[in-house]
Amino acid sequence: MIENRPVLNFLAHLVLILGVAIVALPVWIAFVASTHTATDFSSGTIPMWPGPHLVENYSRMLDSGLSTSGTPPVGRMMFNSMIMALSIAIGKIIISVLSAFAIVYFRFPLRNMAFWCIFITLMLPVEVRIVPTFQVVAGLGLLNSYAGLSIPLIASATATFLFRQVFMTIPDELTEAARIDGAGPMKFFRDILLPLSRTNIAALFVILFIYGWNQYLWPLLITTDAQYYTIVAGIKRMADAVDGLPQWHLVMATAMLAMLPPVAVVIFMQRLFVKGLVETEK
Amino acid sequence: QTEVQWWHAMGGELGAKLEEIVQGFNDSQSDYKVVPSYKGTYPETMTAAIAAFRADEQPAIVQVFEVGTGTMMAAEGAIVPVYQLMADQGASFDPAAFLPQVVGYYTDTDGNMLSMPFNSSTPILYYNKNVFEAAGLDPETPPKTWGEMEEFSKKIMESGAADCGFTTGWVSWIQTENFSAWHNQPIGTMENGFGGLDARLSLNGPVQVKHWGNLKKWADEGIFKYGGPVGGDNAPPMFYSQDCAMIMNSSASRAGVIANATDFEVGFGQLPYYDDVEGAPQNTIIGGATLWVLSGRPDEEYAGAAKFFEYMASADVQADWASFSGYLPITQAAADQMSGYFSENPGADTGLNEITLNEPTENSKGLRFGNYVQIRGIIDEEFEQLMAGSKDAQGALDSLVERGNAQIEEFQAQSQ
Amino acid sequence: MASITLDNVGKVYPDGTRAIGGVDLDIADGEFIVLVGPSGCGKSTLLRMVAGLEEITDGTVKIGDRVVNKVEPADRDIAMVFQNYALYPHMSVRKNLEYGLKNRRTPRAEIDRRVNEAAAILQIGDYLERKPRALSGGQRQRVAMGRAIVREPAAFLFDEPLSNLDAKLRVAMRLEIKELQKRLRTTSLYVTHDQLEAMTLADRLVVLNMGTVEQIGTPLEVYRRPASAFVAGFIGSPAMNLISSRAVPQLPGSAHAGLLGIRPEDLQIDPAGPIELNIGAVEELGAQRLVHGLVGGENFTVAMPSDAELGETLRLTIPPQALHRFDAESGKRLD
Amino acid sequence: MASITLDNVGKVYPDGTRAIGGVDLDIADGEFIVLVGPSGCGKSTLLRMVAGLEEITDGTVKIGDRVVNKVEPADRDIAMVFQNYALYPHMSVRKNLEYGLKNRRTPRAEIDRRVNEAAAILQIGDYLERKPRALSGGQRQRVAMGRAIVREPAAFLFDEPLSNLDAKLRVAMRLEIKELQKRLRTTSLYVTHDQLEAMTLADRLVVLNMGTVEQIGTPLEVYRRPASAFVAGFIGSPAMNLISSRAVPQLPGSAHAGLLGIRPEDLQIDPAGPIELNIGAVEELGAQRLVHGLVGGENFTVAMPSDAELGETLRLTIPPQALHRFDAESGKRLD
Amino acid sequence: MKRTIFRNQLLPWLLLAPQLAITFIFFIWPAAQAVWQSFLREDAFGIKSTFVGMENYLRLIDSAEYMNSLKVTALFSVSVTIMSMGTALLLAIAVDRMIKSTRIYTTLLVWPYAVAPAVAGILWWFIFNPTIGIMPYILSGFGYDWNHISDKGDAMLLVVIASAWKQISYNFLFFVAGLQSIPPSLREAAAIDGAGPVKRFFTITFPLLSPTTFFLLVVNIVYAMFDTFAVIDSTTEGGPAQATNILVYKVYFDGFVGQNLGSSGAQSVILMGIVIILTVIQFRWVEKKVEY
Ligand SMILES: Nc1ncnc2c1ncn2[C@@H]1O[C@H](COP(=O)(O)OP(=O)(O)OP(=O)(O)O)[C@@H](O)[C@H]1O
Ligand SMILES: Nc1ncnc2c1ncn2[C@@H]1O[C@H](COP(=O)(O)OP(=O)(O)OP(=O)(O)O)[C@@H](O)[C@H]1O
Ligand SMILES: O=P(O)(O)OC[C@H](O)CO
Ligand SMILES: [Mg+2]
Ligand SMILES: [Mg+2]
Repeated sequence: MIENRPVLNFLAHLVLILGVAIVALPVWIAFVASTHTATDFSSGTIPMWPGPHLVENYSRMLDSGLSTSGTPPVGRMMFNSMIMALSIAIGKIIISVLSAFAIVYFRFPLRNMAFWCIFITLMLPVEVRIVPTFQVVAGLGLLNSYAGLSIPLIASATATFLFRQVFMTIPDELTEAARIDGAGPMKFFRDILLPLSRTNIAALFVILFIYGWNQYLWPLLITTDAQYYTIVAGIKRMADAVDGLPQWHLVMATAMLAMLPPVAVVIFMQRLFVKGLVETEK
Repeated sequence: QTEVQWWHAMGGELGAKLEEIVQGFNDSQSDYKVVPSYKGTYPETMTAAIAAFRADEQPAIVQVFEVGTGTMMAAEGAIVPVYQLMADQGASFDPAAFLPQVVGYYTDTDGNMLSMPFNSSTPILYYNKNVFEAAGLDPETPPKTWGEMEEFSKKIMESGAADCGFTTGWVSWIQTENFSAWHNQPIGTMENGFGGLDARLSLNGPVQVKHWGNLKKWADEGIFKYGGPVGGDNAPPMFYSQDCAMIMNSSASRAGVIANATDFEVGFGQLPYYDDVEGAPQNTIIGGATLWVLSGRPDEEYAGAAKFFEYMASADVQADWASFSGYLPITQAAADQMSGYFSENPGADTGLNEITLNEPTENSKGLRFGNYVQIRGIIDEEFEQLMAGSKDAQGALDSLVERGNAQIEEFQAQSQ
Repeated sequence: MASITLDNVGKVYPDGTRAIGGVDLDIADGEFIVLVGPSGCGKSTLLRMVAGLEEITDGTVKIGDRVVNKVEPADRDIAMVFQNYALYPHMSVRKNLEYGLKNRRTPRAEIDRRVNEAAAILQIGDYLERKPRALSGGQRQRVAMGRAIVREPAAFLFDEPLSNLDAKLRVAMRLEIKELQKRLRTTSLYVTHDQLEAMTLADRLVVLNMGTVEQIGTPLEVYRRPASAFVAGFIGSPAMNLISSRAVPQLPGSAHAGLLGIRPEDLQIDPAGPIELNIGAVEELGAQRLVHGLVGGENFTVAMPSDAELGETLRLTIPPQALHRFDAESGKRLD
Repeated sequence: MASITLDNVGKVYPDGTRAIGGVDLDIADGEFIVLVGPSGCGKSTLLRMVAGLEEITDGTVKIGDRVVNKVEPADRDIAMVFQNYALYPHMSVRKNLEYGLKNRRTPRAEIDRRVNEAAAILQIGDYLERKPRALSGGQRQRVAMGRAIVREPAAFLFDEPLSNLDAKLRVAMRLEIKELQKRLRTTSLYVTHDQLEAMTLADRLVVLNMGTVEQIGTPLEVYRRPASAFVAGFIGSPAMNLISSRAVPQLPGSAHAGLLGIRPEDLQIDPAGPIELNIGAVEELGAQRLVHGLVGGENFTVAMPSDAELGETLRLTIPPQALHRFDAESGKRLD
Repeated sequence: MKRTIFRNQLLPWLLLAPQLAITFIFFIWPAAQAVWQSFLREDAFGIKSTFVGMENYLRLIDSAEYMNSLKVTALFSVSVTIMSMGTALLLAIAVDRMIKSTRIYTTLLVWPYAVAPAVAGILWWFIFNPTIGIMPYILSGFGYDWNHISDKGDAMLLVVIASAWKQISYNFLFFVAGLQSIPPSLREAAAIDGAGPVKRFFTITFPLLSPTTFFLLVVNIVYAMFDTFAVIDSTTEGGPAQATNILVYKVYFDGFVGQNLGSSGAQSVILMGIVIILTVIQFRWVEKKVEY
């Protein structure tokens, strides 16, 4: 510590506490709302403390949901989200680690072209080419399927670059030692490279899981069968009420449930999360 | 058992009722199972169906609101006209059984009915009797003219009975299209588009300009509160929470109103009119939706659809649906069957009375333009420009006509 | 075990850098050869060509009687110890030692025998189950050696294996390697840029400069009769003074224009000596004292016992046999 | 310029680590003090307490006559040279030099004068407009010195300022710092873990071990009469032999149980000498030869001229005054 | 570049195959389709189509709505970037002063990163709901009549808040990392050089943070331009009166809702251009940063 100025320290704490409060405010309100009944809102004053209907609201949403909004039970949607998030995360990792291996450890004709092909995906976010991508996926008959939810999203320049970065930092000597020890490329990949990238893979997994879970536009478009709705895409349908009051207490319960898995991942795997975040952006 | 997919836009109470009706059909036979799925608002449902059609994943049946008719009609090859479907499947189908206002709206120039009427509505006025009473108004007398609307609203607000006078669902449908018909003003040229693809909008007439101008003025005074685009999702909550004393909305909002307006008594009235406009009130036009059959599905599904349509057109189903929802009875038989209901439920026939108030004129028999779904969006936008104060009524409506016509031209070009 | 023969070996990197230009070298069976030279002179390149990690662009490399130019590293029967040890960080020490043997499908019993033996030799038996990161620098270095030993190869290759250790440990490990070499007598090629290490370890020293051999010889040969001014300046610490003969015309042999080499410790104080040093800085090292200054305008250092008396200038003499003479142009030794 | 006085200064880090335990030190005005000791012994901590970068948890620090315990670094009138130089990377060299003066609202003309003067002294005038990243390691080091000089402070503090340079440059910069100190005569406190640097630079040396002072004295005092076995082992290279007196009962004074310290270069070959060395490894360093072996079962090193004859064993003698004796327990010197 | 490589020629292609296949099928091919589509006029059901050359582009340039969308996007991105980066920087500076409580605060601040933009949108939509939301209630206490349904400014503010809120944690983490990567000795040197905390921040810390700041600037703009689709869709749907109709939303809306594939295609192509420019800037900078 260079200066010991209590005022500055106090100010810093103040700023942080305010920051935490601002950040938490919406979620607190959502949580409070999810523990009341619908009529508690229309009565004019908004409740600021949790009410007694937590279990009732959540269990109702988990097993039956809001059928009038055309969505299946939230439990089902969470299951779909989970499948999508896992497939995306695992799929991205697998294909990226393989391609990074190819790019870093081999020299072959058109290597640069392959690299650019992958790079270019960075420049084509799904939102931008949404209409034709939808048509391609439809043409392949992948609408309303888990494959359709995940496969088109698993190409990943970022993950490939990350692994490339990681592999670049693995000392040449290690590869050389392995070669002298008689390991061929796939053996090297399996025995040395993968185990060494373990924490990077885990960190990346955390980030990609969140990415997959939070997908919105894509599932919204390619699922027309409610059985495949994901929770993040489904929640908006619930908030749109027709000729009635939105069931805010239930919508907020769903919002809480939609946040739960990714937020839990961030909180409980903070170290991996931060690592993954920082790395994927390098 | 053949599954027949039906995409619809009936949320809330209506959705629940719809599922009940479908259940009735599914239970009545064992060859077909109709699977209804709620796809959001009318525009969302329609665009989802079109996207699905392009992806070859279309449902057999889709519910399309009345203003999508122009687009659907022009989509030869994408649809199976209902008259043809019924004929092919040998199902009984008698267009003459439907109300003339309904038949007229969904029939092509050759006199063939292209879609299956299901839920037709018309806008009416709902008001809060308790608030009226508290404000010293007669709870049994809704305002008749826009002048009274303003006057009553002010009273209500001054007395503190409510914060606002009125709100409305569907600015496009109610305050623009129906408003025009109700005052016998043209929505567009060539019989509001019924005359052919060359028709153009003419919504920027002096009467419409005056009305939009007033709405803006009232909004500024707090008398009127805007409830959002499309159906105006935020309008009903303002009425239910007794913020606003009156709401203009689809007759089919009745089910929702009854379910949600638990703390007060609701009255029904006809839409207000300007008494200085000649010919007003004329008649309202129908809204709601019909069921379209999309091509490209296996034949059994069409057989199922035909069967289902027979069931849906039956007087029992229609009467049940109409009395629950507030939709109009669309067949004569259903209307007859409901007379008892109407006498027991005063005000339930407000909508029916409105559409049949006078013999429809060229201006009041409906509208038919291509890309009208997009034009609906433009209406909302221009109205919002007006509300935000970025345009005056004349400017907003002029721009609405200009942009709307561009859509119509685009549609014409696309269809050639 | 085997001899290693380099015949006019050269290396041009794909980018055009000529790293090695024609090196001939015969390494006898069991000999310990140290390659020494400044950074970038091509030591690693040469070693890696022998290992098979770098393509050989000119000449031939033989291990034993076999030309290995096209043989994969795994098939050359060599083992290598890397500067950063290159231990597999995710494997225990035991797994590290076993990996090469397993890949060669050595029978289990044989693997165990060799691992235990190596562990005993290197005294790493206690931490066979640890991961490398739980080891100190010196222990890691030992494991790296162990990984080479278990392979029982025809030759060991070392690339600056001690340069990651601190000074104390480096001295200790240097002694251990010397010990080990005495015991195993495996042909070894050892790269370092540290001249002290080179001197103390080598049977023969190869001094490399810019990709070519400057001198090959035993450490003492190289120290006593450096073949060039480069070698003279590189081997020995504090470094040999190299001054032009014009700066000290008084000295014998300074008639020829050329470079004179004088080791700081070869000078003696002599009031009548031919060399006059203007004293600049004096550094007390405890056992000795380094006196820096100018002779005939050129930097000059003298090492002397720390109790010598110093004034402003110092007169020094040097035994004639301690004087080295080099050609001014080529830098080659002149006798 | 000012004296610096440390009175029973101690430091406990917030996590409970006791880094410094009661150090007394008087630094005279203009004196150059070097703090030396192994890694982690608390050198930086002590320096940073003087600088005001670390809270002083015990005792007092005075600069001149002022107790500075609670004074902010900016107000202590000191300048510091950091190990990584800590040059502001986004400012030109000139801006780097000016920064401290500007913050103190020194008049423009005065700033220019001082910057130019420092630039001249340090020969950095040519790259005043460059950013630090466009400088070599040695040049950066100079700029860091310059930044301290322009401030004309009461004292300089250096924290291993040379340890990021390569060996050759380190020697050169060492000489330069010595030169500069001679010229400016500013009170200095210099931290290093390199004993050579310590020996050559210090007016007085402070040897730290685990947070406490082992010895304070001139370099030669410390070398010749190390106050403890720790100092004896730390200062001098090759390191002093430290063997238990039981290993060489023949030596005078080995009657007391204790540690005997013998510098490798103090031994002489003498067939009748009292010490018998079983030769293990021999290292040829050119000018001398290190003979490692065992004496009475303990490791022992002897430095000798490289022409001496060696057998299996060697008998050695040592002048009595060259023998250091330390208490076995405390390690303190015994005379 | 690796010094050591394997020599196989077929194996790398096998390894790359899955990635390349997916890239080609789902990225490059649709992107090419977008380009092709941008030259066509097609009816909603995709039954008839005609080649119209540059017409779709010309219309866009001519269209007040598109120009409006450009302006809205610019305003939106800049506001989100400033709001979230500003808040995050403040928090990061505060945390950087902490010795013990860093972890706790960090944990309490980072989790919103995991909240889906769509959910963030819903949360704020609820909080600002004119009928039952808490904020309008509070604001009306200050005499402000909040209504994002008809007021363009309110609507913009709402989507900016929702988008910025979610992004604070991201920026915070990077700012903290940026601050921590500034060698402490630099700040110590500045302290010895007589600079107080505020001066030190502006003359040393902030300039040295500039690589991080610039990186975040680009990332945040990209985020605001593309990843906030869900925020818009779950709240204002571009309204009122297109006041929040950012470019990505318009591509989607004109394509899927407006059924004008030609125009949507042309907009896609323009957006790809923008992304390419941003990516190039970002990568240029990353290279520069290494030099620092
Ligand atoms: N892969 C490469 N491509 C091009 N040039 C290279 C490559 N590797 C090394 N060089 C160059 O070849 C020369 C010799 O390099 P080498 O690594 O053999 O030196 P070295 O003697 O081992 O140096 P050091 O003591 O620093 O390890 C250097 O000039 C180096 O820059
Ligand atoms: N901020 C800190 N918190 C806790 N302990 C610390 C802190 N800084 C240093 N220490 C501990 O205090 C002791 C002295 O550290 P210091 O940095 O002064 O050593 P040093 O002599 O400068 O070592 P080096 O030569 O490696 O720089 C060490 O044991 C170190 O681990
Ligand atoms: O809400 P509905 O079903 O009455 O329909 C209203 C309008 O007709 C939609 O265009
Ligand atoms: Mg090398
Ligand atoms: Mg230190």
